[in-house]
Amino acid sequence: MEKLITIEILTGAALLTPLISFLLCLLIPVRFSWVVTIVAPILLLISTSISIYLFVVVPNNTSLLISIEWFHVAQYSFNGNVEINRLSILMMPLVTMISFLVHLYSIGYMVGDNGTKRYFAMLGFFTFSMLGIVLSDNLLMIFIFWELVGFSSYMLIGHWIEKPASASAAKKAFIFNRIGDAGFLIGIMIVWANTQTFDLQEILHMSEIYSWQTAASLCIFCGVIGKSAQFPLFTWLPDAMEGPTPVSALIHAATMVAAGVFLLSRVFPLFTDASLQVVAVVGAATALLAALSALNQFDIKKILAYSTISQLGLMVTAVGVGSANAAMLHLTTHAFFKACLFLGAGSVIYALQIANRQTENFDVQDIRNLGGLRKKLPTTFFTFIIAAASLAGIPFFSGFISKDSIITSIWYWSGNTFSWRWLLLVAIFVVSFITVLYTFRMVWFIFFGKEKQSASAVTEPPWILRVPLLILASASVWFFIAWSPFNPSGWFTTLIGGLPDSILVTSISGGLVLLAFVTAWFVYTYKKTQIKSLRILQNGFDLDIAYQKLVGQSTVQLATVAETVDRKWIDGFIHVAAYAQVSVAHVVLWFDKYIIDSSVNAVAWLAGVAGSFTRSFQAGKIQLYIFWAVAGLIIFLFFILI
Amino acid sequence: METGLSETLELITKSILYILPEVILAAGIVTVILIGLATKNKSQNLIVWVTLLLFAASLIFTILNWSLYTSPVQLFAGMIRSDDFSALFKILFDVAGILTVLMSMTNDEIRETKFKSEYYALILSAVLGAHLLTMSMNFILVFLALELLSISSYVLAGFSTNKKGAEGSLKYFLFGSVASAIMLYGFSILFGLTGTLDFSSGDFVDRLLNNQTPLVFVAGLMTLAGFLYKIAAAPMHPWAPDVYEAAPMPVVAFLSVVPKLAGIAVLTKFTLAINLFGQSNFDWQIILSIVAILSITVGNFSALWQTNPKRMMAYSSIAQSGFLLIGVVCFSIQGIQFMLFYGSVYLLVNFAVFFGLQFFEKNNVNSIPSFSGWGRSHVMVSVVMFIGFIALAGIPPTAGFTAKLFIFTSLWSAYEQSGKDILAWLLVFGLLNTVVSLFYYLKIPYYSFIKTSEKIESPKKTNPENYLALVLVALVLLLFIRPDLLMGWLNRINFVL
Amino acid sequence: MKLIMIIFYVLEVIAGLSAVCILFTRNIFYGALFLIVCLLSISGIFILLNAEFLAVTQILIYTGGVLLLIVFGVMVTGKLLGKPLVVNNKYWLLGCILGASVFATLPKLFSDVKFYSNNSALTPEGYNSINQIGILFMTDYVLPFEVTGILLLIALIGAAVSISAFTLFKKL
Amino acid sequence: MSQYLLSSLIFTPIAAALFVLFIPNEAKKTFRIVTLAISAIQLGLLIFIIHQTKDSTFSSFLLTEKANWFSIDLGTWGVLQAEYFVGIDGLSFSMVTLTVLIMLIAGISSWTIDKNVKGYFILLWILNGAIVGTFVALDFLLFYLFFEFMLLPMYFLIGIWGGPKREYASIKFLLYTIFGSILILIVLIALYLSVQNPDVQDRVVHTFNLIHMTDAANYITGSILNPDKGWMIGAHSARWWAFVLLFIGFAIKLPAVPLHTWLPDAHVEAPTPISVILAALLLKVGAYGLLRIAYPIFPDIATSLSWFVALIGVISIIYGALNALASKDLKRLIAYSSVSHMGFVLLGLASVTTEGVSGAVYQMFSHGIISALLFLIAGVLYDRTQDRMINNYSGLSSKMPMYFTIALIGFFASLGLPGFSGFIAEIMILLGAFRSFSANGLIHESFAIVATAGLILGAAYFLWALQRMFFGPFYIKSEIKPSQLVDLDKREYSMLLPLVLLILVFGIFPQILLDYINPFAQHFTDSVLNAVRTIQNP
Amino acid sequence: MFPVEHILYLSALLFSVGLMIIIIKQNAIMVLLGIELLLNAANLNLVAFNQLQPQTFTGQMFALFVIVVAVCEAAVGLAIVLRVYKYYQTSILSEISELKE
Repeated sequence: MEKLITIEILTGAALLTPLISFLLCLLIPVRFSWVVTIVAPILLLISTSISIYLFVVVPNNTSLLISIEWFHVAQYSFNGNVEINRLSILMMPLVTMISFLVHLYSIGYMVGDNGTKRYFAMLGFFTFSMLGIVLSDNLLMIFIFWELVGFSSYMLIGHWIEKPASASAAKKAFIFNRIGDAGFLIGIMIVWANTQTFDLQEILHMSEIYSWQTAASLCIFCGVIGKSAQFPLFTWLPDAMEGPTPVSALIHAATMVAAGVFLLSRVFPLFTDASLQVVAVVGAATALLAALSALNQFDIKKILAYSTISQLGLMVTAVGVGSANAAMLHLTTHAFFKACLFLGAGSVIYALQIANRQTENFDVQDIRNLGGLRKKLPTTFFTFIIAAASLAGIPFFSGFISKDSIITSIWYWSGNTFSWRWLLLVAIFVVSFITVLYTFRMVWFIFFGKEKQSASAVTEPPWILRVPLLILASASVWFFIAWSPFNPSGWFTTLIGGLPDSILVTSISGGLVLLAFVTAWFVYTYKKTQIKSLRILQNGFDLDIAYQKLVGQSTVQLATVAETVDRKWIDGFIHVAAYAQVSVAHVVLWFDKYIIDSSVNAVAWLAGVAGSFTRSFQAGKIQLYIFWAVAGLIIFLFFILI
Repeated sequence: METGLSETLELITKSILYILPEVILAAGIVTVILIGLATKNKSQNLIVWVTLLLFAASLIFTILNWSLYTSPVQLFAGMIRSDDFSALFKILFDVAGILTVLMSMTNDEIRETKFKSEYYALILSAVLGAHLLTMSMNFILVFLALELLSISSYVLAGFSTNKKGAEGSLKYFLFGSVASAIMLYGFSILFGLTGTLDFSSGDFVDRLLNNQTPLVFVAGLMTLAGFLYKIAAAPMHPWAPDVYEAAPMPVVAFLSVVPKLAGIAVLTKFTLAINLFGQSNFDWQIILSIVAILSITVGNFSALWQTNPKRMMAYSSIAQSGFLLIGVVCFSIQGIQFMLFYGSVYLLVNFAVFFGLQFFEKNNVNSIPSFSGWGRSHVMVSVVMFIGFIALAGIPPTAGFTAKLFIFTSLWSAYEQSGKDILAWLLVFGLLNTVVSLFYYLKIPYYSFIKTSEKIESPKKTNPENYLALVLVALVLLLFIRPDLLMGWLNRINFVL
Repeated sequence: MKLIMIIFYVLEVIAGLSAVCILFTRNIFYGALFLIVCLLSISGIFILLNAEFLAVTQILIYTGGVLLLIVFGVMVTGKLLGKPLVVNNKYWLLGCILGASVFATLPKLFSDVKFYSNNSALTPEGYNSINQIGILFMTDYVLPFEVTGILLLIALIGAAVSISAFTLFKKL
Repeated sequence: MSQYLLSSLIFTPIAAALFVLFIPNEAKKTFRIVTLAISAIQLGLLIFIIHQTKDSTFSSFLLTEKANWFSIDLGTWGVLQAEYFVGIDGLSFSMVTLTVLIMLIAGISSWTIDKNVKGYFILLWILNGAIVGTFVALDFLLFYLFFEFMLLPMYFLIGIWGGPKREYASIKFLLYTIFGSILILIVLIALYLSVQNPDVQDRVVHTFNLIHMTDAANYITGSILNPDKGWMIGAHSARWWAFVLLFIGFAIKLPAVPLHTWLPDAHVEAPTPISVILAALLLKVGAYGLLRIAYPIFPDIATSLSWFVALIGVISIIYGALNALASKDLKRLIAYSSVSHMGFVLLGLASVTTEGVSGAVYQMFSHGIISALLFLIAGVLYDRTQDRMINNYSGLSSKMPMYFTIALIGFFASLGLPGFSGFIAEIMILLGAFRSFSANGLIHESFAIVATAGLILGAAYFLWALQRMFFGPFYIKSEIKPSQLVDLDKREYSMLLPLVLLILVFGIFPQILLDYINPFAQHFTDSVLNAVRTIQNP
Repeated sequence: MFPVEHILYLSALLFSVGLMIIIIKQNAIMVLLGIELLLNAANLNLVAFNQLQPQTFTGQMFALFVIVVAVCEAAVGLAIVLRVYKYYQTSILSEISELKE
């Protein structure tokens, strides 16, 4: 008992330390803004340590509920319950640790920025909100924190206030999330109307399955679509790369976007078979489209963003096929290697920006401007390549294990007889194939090949940027997850639960990855001429239509189609919708101004006309007055008598 | 026959006590004229104070006379009747007289006229006419009192020293003469039908009941024409705007209150009789409702685009007649009580507004747009006028609202009892017109407070009459907060009509 | 009896005709004269109707007083202008509509009605109406009588005020 | 003392207005100090009220004061009785609290008023008293009195101290609201004709008592609004018409689409403190009237027309938001956002579920403080540049970082970000509206679903405005020097920070207010639904 | 006994002619004549009806008062007409219309 109290307090401490960091950062005067760079990471370190301590200490199958009533309306309670269970115990250290590393990294990365205060405040606030999602045992509370992470994401994407692009990206991110959240909210309302509670304890442990659950779960899934950038709402994520790179690492790769997958796992019992099928299809479609898009990007961060979307799609598919555990595993591994990749990209950007300060209009994020950096940036290169290998799913890296378990689950799910589920399986194989291709392409262009002019003055960034990279990279190796590089069973499975395993699938996927690696090597490394031609052709394209002409190869062609769909149709639809909305709004305003208003004016006018009619008897002629008066009487007379 | 004669004479001598206020006023007319002759009209103050004194005496005796009777008393062989109903009106007339005199004291046109004593004598005689009109129970006296009131008013309306004054006076005269002639014709027919001139007598009602022909209706309508002309209700209203525009401000204030209330008093008595206590074949309720609807609508809508404040007030007074008529339309004691309440409030409010208008007139503010900006330099008087206007419109927190509320309530209960659609329409029109009336009632406050103007002349300081207006407005506010002060009093009155 | 009836009818016709003539004449002066004729014949009717006192009053006050005033007024206004005393007509149509509707309605209504009458006791012989009227003035009608006095005073004052205003502002 | 708490709350400012008549116009400081003093006294009274009522439940009326106002004998027709009857329940309490707080803020904000200070403050105080009076009156006539009493000071406050188009705006405001109040007056007359005081047995006493009006047993047999055998007017019962008239009357105040067009003009032209009062308090009067009068008195009609009320609510939400999106003027945008937010109140009200009604009341309170903050924000900028057009600014955050922070908070609070009070209100309303169909069958679920679109649109227009005004490179169209564009000063902090704090406190600890609102909401839903049951199956 | 109806018809004629004169004739003094006709019409009625109850004098008394009133009206009216004439130099009514909208 005594121990449990300690756990409660510790959980509270872990949750609230980032909030304290947020408040402190706000309250520290601008003059002392350097203080925040010390205070915030320290507080996060404390939070991280507590989380790791809890992770170690709390027994695996604990489900500890801390009841807090937030408010109540009549007999209905709105609780702020905190539940410490296997998922939260896994997520807490994950979130805090990556957050801490990003804090650390940001100290170096954000040097000289005049919005440091705001930046660290929002990082702290984000961490707090994210922990809130993780710990809440209440659908409403999850929604609240869900919105709050959206807000911090908004603030951090728009951190560079003077940049118009970042402002519009921030707005876009928030609104896309809001659209998803509206669905989430409807889901919440359905749950409320049927159960009058938001406590997941009660909702998830219902004795039977009700028909409303399909609707409710699909609506909640809408929230996931928004937050985890699933098809068709994923376009905000590439744009969100306008924010500082550490933010992209923390929020738009490792944690926030993964919150959707977490939520799916959290409320998994609520999902019915029908809704799960929708989830799986959406996830697979996202994974495929995003992978194709990633293959077509030149911006280093956008490649990573699309790859994130694609990986999130994988996770969602995993949940959809009923293997939430596999999704959680991939979420964990992905968090580390993707954070590492982003931070690595960040340190490349940082180094190149320092080196090319004098060069104008130099886009450091364009991989075509990069090359041969492996010698200049050895640490970055080393960590980057580990994380990239993990992303590509090369055996002996964590990504392989997690992706393998996802594919295995889909394999089992798709069954032995042919059905549409096989298509999904094929799609996932294609995705993991393409993943290797774009990962290889990215790594190759950045670190291999000839050293560019731009790379001449590049030096390694300071240690504070490199340490997080090393830590994250080390977490991307297989033994971080399990002892066996081909089998997921390890600490994770003991914590979360068993995962499907099949040697057949493992070997197929391993073989596929190797095949893909070879293909990629063949395309990008062996046939260097092709890369050159690609680069030469690229110089002529800054338009999408021209871009289409470039691509002769089927994959690239497909990728272009995907992007066109993305830009022209989905984004275009949103734009059209937005334009339509704005023009409707204008019509409405016009209506307001001329019809409704003028009807009021018309009434006034009518009153005036009536007035001038009654006045017209008043011409100043006394005899007419008398006539009208007497005539009035006579009219009365006839009116009554006849 | 001989003994009867002496008894009659004795009764007459006794009756004189009951008409002491009227005697005072009548004697006052002569007194004022004589003072005027003696001082060659030079001593304005003496005349004014004597007139005030006379009105005050009349007022006091009217109140004191109340103790003389517990039930209505027939006087002068049924010519007049002293009762609570008329006593109340008489008080209102005397108050109006006092206020008119006070207003005249500072009016430039009246101060400059050569006929001060005549002016005040005419006011006295007009009030005397009003007194007699409310008391009279006989067509002869109705006719005489009405003419006394009218002829005084014709001359008063022309007291302006300009062209327009003469024109207004002429128009008033012509219209009034025709109206009273028509009324007289009605009287003559009613006399033929009933053989009596005493319209409160049982004979009058009985004989009409037994002889209900269309002619009764024609005669009644002709008679009403005269009364409607007095209260300036449609369709007998067209004279009002022209006359109001031409007349001096105190006269306008006087005309908008005293003849109107006197007319409504006699109209009430007459319609109660002609309606034969509800047994008439002709629905006088409908006639009066139509008149009320017409008056309210015509008055309000015509007032909308007026630029002359006096003219606007003329139309407003037409509309207010319509509202007063609603009280009569109900044909119930509550209706009449509420009408009295309405009338009292109307008197106070109207005088408050006219005090304000007179102040502005002195400062050459003669059209509504020229009120621009005055609200800011002359806050008190503008606020007083503003409260007056919202009271006329019937918005809380003024007794105007309470009065309208009461009037509509009695109308509603009349509707509930009779179920006549016309009453519901009257209610609807009344309410809608309340909105319409805001358009013009708020015009002057709108200009004076919200519009700005560069050229505001140097204010004439110390205007005692403005404080008087303030008192009136305060009374209006008080009557809103405690309407039972007046209503309680009205309730206690024994209304035998 | 018959003669009296004839006189009665003749007087009626004269009264009616002269009234109509006022309508059709365009000279104010003639109009005033026609009115005198009309009023005189009415006073004749009054005599026939046993209202001798009234008839005398009618002749004295109306034909003597009112019409003198009017003729005086006509002369003054006519003189000042130096124009012929011709009156223009306007609103013919309106006037005719009004007059016709009144004249169409009233007689019709009158003929349908039985007026109140109480002639059980006919006028006694030698009944002195003037005496009775005198007594009535001092008894039942004393208040109207007094009021009439005040009315006359006020009319006097009023007329004086109006006329004096007229003389006062001669300079205008 | 405790006996006359509410009266003192009402009459403190009105008494001050009378007292101050004798102070010359030039003593600007005196007026400011008196304003603060009034608010201080009112705050003190409020705290005393909280103290007095801490052990009582707020489902019934507390601190009632009852005095005969006037009673007039109508002979055979009975007695007409009006009372000075005030009292507070949860709804009144929250609204009175809001009034006191907003009036304090508006008082501070009024320091910038320069012309005709005396008149301004006197009107402000009268307004203050009238608003408090409206919220505590339990006699319909008294309510109507205060209701009207608000109108004219407001008219002049807009008309005299307003912006360039103030004349048009003030007239429009006046006409709309007078029209509404006439409709209410009609129902007022019909109601008191129909209701008698049950406490007096021997004769019919017509009463304005709002509590008596809610009880179907108090209706005189055969009277026009009798629930059992009321009159028919056309195709509908008189009660139906009465409810519709009341609804229109209050909807104008609310304002609900399509009766809202007075609002943007009035808001835009009014001086900042008046905009604040208008948005924060006057709009609430409409909703208050529906909650206090229309629904409890006509539960049968109200529930049968709930779908319509909800429909109007949803239309207001969407329509207001669309308009806000198209607005180029900051104040106009905020005004339209008010339309949108007050639509939620209608939706919550129409649901007649505990959470829906609680949410509606909470929204009234929360919108009060949030819209006050937003208008103050707009006012801060307007004070500096005399320009309200959104497109005439860009990148303000670099020059005015604290202002940016506060504006950010205000905008996000308004778009319903959790942690701010608006979220609690809107979520409860949506939950209630959605549950209504299964709980009492009044309004369909689709209303709640469509209303969520309002949340998306809300984010769109606020963020778009935020992006245009505060992000990007610095630019202003106004011809003032950038050096004049200073950040917030102390006075502005003293208005803005308390509001921010309140928004946060009520967003994070809603129970503080819900303790007062809940009993009301529960009592409201129970009594309305019970009344419907008893009327339908007597 | 004279037929009352005849007198009534005459009075109706006088009344309608009086009204027509008032409306049609442009000269103010002619209008005054019309008013006198109206009053006389009423007087005729009163006297005629008095015939139906010969033992009373009510109608006659009324008629007497009416005559006095007619005098007063005529006097005041004429004074007013003269005053107007002074200002406007005309007694044509349609030209005396400064007071209007």
